[in-house]
Amino acid sequence: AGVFAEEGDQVNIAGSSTVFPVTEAIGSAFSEENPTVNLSLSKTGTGGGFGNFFCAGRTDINNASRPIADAETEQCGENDITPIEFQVATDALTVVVNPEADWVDCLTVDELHDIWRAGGAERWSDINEDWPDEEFELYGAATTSGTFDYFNEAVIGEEENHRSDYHATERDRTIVQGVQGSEYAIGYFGFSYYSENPNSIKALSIDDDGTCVEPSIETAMSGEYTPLSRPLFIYVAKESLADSAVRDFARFYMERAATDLVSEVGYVPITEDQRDENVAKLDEAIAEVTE
Amino acid sequence: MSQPDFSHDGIRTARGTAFRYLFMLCALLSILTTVAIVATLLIDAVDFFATVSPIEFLTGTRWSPTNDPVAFGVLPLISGTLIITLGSALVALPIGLLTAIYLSEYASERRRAYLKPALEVLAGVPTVVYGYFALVYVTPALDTILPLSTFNALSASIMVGIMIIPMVSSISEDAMSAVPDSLRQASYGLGATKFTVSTSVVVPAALSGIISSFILALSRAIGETMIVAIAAGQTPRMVDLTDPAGMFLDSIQPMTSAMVQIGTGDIVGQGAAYKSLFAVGLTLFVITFVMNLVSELVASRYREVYR
Amino acid sequence: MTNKQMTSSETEQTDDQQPNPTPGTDSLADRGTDIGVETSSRDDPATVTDRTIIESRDLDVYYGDDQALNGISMEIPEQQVTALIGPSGCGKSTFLRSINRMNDLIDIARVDGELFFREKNVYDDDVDPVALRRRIGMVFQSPNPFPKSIYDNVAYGLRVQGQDDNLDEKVHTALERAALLDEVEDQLDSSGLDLSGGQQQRLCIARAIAPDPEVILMDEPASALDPVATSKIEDLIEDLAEEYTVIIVTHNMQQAARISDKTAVFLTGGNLVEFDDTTKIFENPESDRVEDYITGKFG
Amino acid sequence: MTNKQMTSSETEQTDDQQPNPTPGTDSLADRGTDIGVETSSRDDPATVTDRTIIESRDLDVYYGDDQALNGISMEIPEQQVTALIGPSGCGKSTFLRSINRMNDLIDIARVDGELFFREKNVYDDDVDPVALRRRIGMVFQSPNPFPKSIYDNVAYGLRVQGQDDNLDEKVHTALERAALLDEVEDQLDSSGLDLSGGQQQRLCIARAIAPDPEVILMDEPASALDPVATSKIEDLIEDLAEEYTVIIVTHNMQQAARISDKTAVFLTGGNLVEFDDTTKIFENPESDRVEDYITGKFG
Amino acid sequence: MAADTQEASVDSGFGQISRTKDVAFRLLALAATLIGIVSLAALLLNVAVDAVGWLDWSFLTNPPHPNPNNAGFLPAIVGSIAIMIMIALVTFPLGVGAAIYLEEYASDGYLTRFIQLNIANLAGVPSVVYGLLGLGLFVGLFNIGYGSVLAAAFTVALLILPIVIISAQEAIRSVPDSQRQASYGMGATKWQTIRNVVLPRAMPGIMTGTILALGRAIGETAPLIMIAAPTTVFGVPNSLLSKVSAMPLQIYNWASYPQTEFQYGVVAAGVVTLLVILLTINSVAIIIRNRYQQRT
Ligand SMILES: Nc1ncnc2c1ncn2[C@@H]1O[C@H](COP(=O)(O)OP(=O)(O)OP(=O)(O)O)[C@@H](O)[C@H]1O
Ligand SMILES: Nc1ncnc2c1ncn2[C@@H]1O[C@H](COP(=O)(O)OP(=O)(O)OP(=O)(O)O)[C@@H](O)[C@H]1O
Ligand SMILES: [Mg+2]
Ligand SMILES: [Mg+2]
Ligand SMILES: O=P([O-])([O-])[O-]
Repeated sequence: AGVFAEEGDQVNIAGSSTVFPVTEAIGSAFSEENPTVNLSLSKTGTGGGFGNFFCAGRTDINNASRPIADAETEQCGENDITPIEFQVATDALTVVVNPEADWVDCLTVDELHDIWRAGGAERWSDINEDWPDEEFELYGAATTSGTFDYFNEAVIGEEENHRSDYHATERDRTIVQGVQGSEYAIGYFGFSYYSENPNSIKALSIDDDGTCVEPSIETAMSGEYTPLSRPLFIYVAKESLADSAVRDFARFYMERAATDLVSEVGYVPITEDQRDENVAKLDEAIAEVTE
Repeated sequence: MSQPDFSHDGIRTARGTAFRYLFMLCALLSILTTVAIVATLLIDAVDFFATVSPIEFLTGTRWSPTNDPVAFGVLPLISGTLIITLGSALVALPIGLLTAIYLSEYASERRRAYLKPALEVLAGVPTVVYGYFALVYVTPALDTILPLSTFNALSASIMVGIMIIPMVSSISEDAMSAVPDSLRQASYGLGATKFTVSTSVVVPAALSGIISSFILALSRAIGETMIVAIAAGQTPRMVDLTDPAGMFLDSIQPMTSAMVQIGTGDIVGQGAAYKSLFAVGLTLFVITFVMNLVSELVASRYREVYR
Repeated sequence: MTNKQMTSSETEQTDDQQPNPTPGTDSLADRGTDIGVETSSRDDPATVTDRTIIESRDLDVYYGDDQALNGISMEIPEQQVTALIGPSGCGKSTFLRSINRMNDLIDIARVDGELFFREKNVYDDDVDPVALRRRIGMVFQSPNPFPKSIYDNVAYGLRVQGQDDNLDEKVHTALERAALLDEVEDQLDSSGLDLSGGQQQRLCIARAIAPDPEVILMDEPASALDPVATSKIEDLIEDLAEEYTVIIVTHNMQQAARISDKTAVFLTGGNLVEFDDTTKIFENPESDRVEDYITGKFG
Repeated sequence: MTNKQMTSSETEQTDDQQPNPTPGTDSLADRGTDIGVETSSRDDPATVTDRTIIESRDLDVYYGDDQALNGISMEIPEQQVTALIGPSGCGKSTFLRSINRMNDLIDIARVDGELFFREKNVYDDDVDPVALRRRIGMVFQSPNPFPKSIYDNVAYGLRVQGQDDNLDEKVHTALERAALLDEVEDQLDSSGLDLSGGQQQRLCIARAIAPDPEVILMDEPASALDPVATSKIEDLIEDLAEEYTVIIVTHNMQQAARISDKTAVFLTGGNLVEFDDTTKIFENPESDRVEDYITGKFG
Repeated sequence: MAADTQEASVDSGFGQISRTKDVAFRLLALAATLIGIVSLAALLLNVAVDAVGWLDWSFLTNPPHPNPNNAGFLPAIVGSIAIMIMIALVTFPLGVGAAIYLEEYASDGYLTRFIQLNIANLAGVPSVVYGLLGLGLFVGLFNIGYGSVLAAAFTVALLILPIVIISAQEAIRSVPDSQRQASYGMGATKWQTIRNVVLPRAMPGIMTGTILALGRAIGETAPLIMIAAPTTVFGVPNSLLSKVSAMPLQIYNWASYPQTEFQYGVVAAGVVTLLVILLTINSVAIIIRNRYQQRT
């Protein structure tokens, strides 16, 4: 930028808070091997990352918990940024309640829909008469997050709006604390935030087609946990691959995404086949820009 | 006899002038800073007000910059700021004033020598640390006796209050120390006790200094960011002033906290949602600027009284 | 007229502040007139009681390690004006402040010996200095009204002492006695700070007498005032002595001679050198040093 | 001895500071001896040049709207000691500061009229006050050494003026001339603040003479010192006048009489009332007011 | 002595006036004085206890990591120090220059009073607003990169500049005028006087004020957030345009991590580290002040 041309050993990343722990773990490992590379990582939500940083040419890589949207591709194109998509993990979007909420263990997708749509239920008893006559305290993802987009699409649908009177935040920890602090709270976020706090919050099973399936790495991997299991991505700007630091980091990322590093932070690692596919895609892009 | 030569030395004069203007430039930088602040805020705020009418902004009671239907009423944020200011005032003003009285009227020289710096440590602790204290220690502790939300105005107010105590106490104490001893003597001579001397002579005589300290401290509370961003929550709601419990026990969202939320990337750039950051910033700037100005004017009055 | 000239050698002595008393040859009585003492008319025995209201016995006062008063013993008569004179730093103010225990407020001050107010030693443990001060008013060197209204200034002591019945009446009476009422009657609500220096000092006197004390202590009450204001204050002091006991510190010997019945002369080192009727002190002092001091040889 | 007594009426006059001169009957010459003037031995014509180094013509100085000097005209001779005396506030310091344009540093000060230094008007536009001050040294009322080493204090002016060749030698010479070298020779590196008051003042004199000015201005250089230190400074001043022109403001008439060749008497209102040989001023002044002032009638 | 008739009333008249209010008020005022200090001490004790076991060498030398046991503070520490050095380089000359102008050059006119009032006001502008200024000016207009060392340093420098100016002015004002007079009397120019007399004497005071202001700077978070400083940085900054993290920012970020170990361990360790560094900075300032305490 400007007169101070950026040095080659800088890799800038922004985007999804869901993917953040994966990238952080891999970034940490990378920087221990490459201490001279200055790797920066921002948690801005998938949309915030694309809109404010990646497609504006300010970052090299964007974390994403949903595929890039058409409008975003267009914005990138205007700035001559070519996003390349790599799936790096699978997540189980998890709906959580307070551990004291012993009346509920499983919700159907319709019930979820009713709780989270604009103008829907206000109280637990609106869903089920046996449940307490208490207002929901709702914690969810901010509108810039991929989590919001994914949940909105999978649960609310096109015709209706996600409600807006809830604690909306990019800081998932806030949701953990909020739900933990109130008996009548309900919230949703990426599986990892649940897997780190299994005692302070309770994950609900989701009933899509008659059976309640609990969120877990296994059910997500096997595809049983629907409709809330989802792929997680990173997008690399093809132009940035001209930079050796970005190249090295992207290669490193692809290798490590298939390892325990990912499951340790609570997600499903990609398979070795997916990894090979990613590496091939990456090498091809690198070859193009380094000609 | 030939006249002596006292003519100006060109280099010396030029150097003197150069330094003069160099230093003047440094001083003018402060004015430039103010201009830059106003300009940055105004340029984007004007953009914002092209899409959202100032009236809607200033009178609207719903703040929902991204969720459909979007709404840009700043009042919920102002009411959140108000709560924090009120709460911290309840903590800091009485404690700060009593502290000032203690330091100026009761404490011995020696005791004051270590109490004052100790108090000033309070103002030096980074606010992010206070925010963390509020969230991790104060809220859980208060939660055992009050039905408190995880994010609430109460712990945030208490922490903001503790942080601004030294502002109230040291400025008030300066004003009290400026009260001439002859007035105290006059009062003691009439058979007054120390309590009477403090409350009926010293405090009234130092009143403008005390008020100035109050305004300045409240202005600081209004602008405080990290404590509320961490501990007060992100719920922009109109606060019901008739319901003190609801005011303090639940989550709110002051202006500064909303700015941080937008700033951390929760909102995608360019649109009105993002520009609203500057409109809120401008509102905050105007409020605190006016308060600082008033405080400065009030203070200059007390400085004149006993000179 | 030759005796009006000060020689250069005397100038030098004055500079060095080293008194070198030379016994004069004139008669002391003559000199009394010489220095223009207009002795007070108040030593007419009919208006003077002889009861002692304050008595100090062997009073020492120390500031830290420095002794400011050295074995002061004196009996101050009721309803008379007693003047304390002496060179700067000799302890006049210190003595005055030890009467109503204002010295208590100075951390490093320490008092030895006894001081009786109506035969009660005010330094006894059971004496509350606050209660003591309520019976002894005090007026200071420069006028120090509170930044409050004239009314509130005078009412202050009354309120502090819980005498707040008939406040209006008492305030008016005090202002009247302090010869200030006529000048401020229409502006009781305006600030005491808006008055002239002389008026401010009379306001402070009104404030001191409003709670009806028995003794009024005055520490150079006119030294910050111009001659006109000073003479008003002097008249007032003479009037006050009809009801109150007045003890006044002054630097101005003419003032002491004019207004007091008794005069105490303190000299450097905190010693009381002579205490007697004012006429006696100014016309025929016992001590050479007092004579020197009064005739302006040093100080 | 009777003329040593100050009458009360005189005391009063002194309080009011309103001089009321009474023509004396004694011979003025007699009184000269009477006030103990030991007239300077330096008026031996052999050591005194008669060239004028500084001349003021109708000099007025104002501070804002207040006039501090009123039409001062005087010619100050080279290589002599000229004393400026007069009561407080009469403008002595103001006159001194207008010689080296130190008044320029006071925002509200304004100068009218002319002041010549070796026939050049120092208030001409082409005069750089910095250059002027390099030829006129100045010593102040209380010693004000910089918080630097003794050496650096003396070297300060040399460095500032770019005369930094042979620094060591010049510093030593200056200290020697200021009669300080013997006392500080071994501690040139220690702070100037560690010296006694008298030594500090001699250090300031050394600092002033180090860059070899032509005139030395001294504004009550001994008023903050004890008698022993003062007498050392006085000796020094007499020595300095062998090489420099010294202009000294003093409050102490004996000092003026002892050390100066010429004396200028300023009186209240910023007027120069009399300027003449010191012997003449102290033994036989023209003006009654000067006589009154010198004999201590007021001021 | 006569006067025996009044004796009864005399003794009763000197009895104890009620001091309940007096004593109660004194205790209340003392309690008020201590309440802030004591509660802060309690919180500090809590955080120190929580930090035990977390604050170790590897914490100080590792990069951040999602696993609390591996999480480290190094990039944030280095980032804070880098920002601080830059701030010092910017604010010291500007602050001292402005103070010299106001104290030594400016006459007491409207402009001077306006500048003075303006500085006092700037000292009270909320830090989050300075963040917006940095965002608009340094990130936007001058385009020196979001969250870069330079953008962060310039933004926070503007924030503490008024504090530096005000304390430098106080230090300069405390130089006795007799010293200036002496210098001018020697034929020194204004600049020579300032450089050789005023500044050396005022320097300890200026340093103390500047260092204390840097202490304030090191704790600032909101302006960094506003200029989009990254959440996490691995590796230390290698140029002025490198993205930078800072201690308070990293603490703020860790406070949002899912694991409780972050809340009651890693964050506590970060807080203790930050406070220790802050305390060190402030003690340096106090040592300078005491060492050069001026003789007058
Ligand atoms: N608060 C104090 N602390 C220490 N020393 C004091 C204090 N007040 C007075 N002194 C000392 O005690 C001595 C007597 O002081 P005092 O004020 O009584 O003198 P004074 O006769 O009233 O003098 P003046 O006429 O100047 O008012 C002096 O040497 C003075 O320096
Ligand atoms: N900086 C100033 N600003 C305003 N007025 C001043 C200033 N300096 C002196 N004056 C006034 O000018 C008059 C002459 O002052 P100056 O200092 O020259 O008197 P002086 O003869 O030296 O008196 P002293 O013997 O007390 O030093 C005085 O009335 C004084 O108040
Ligand atoms: Mg006294
Ligand atoms: Mg003078
Ligand atoms: O932060 P997100 O993963 O929800 O975009």
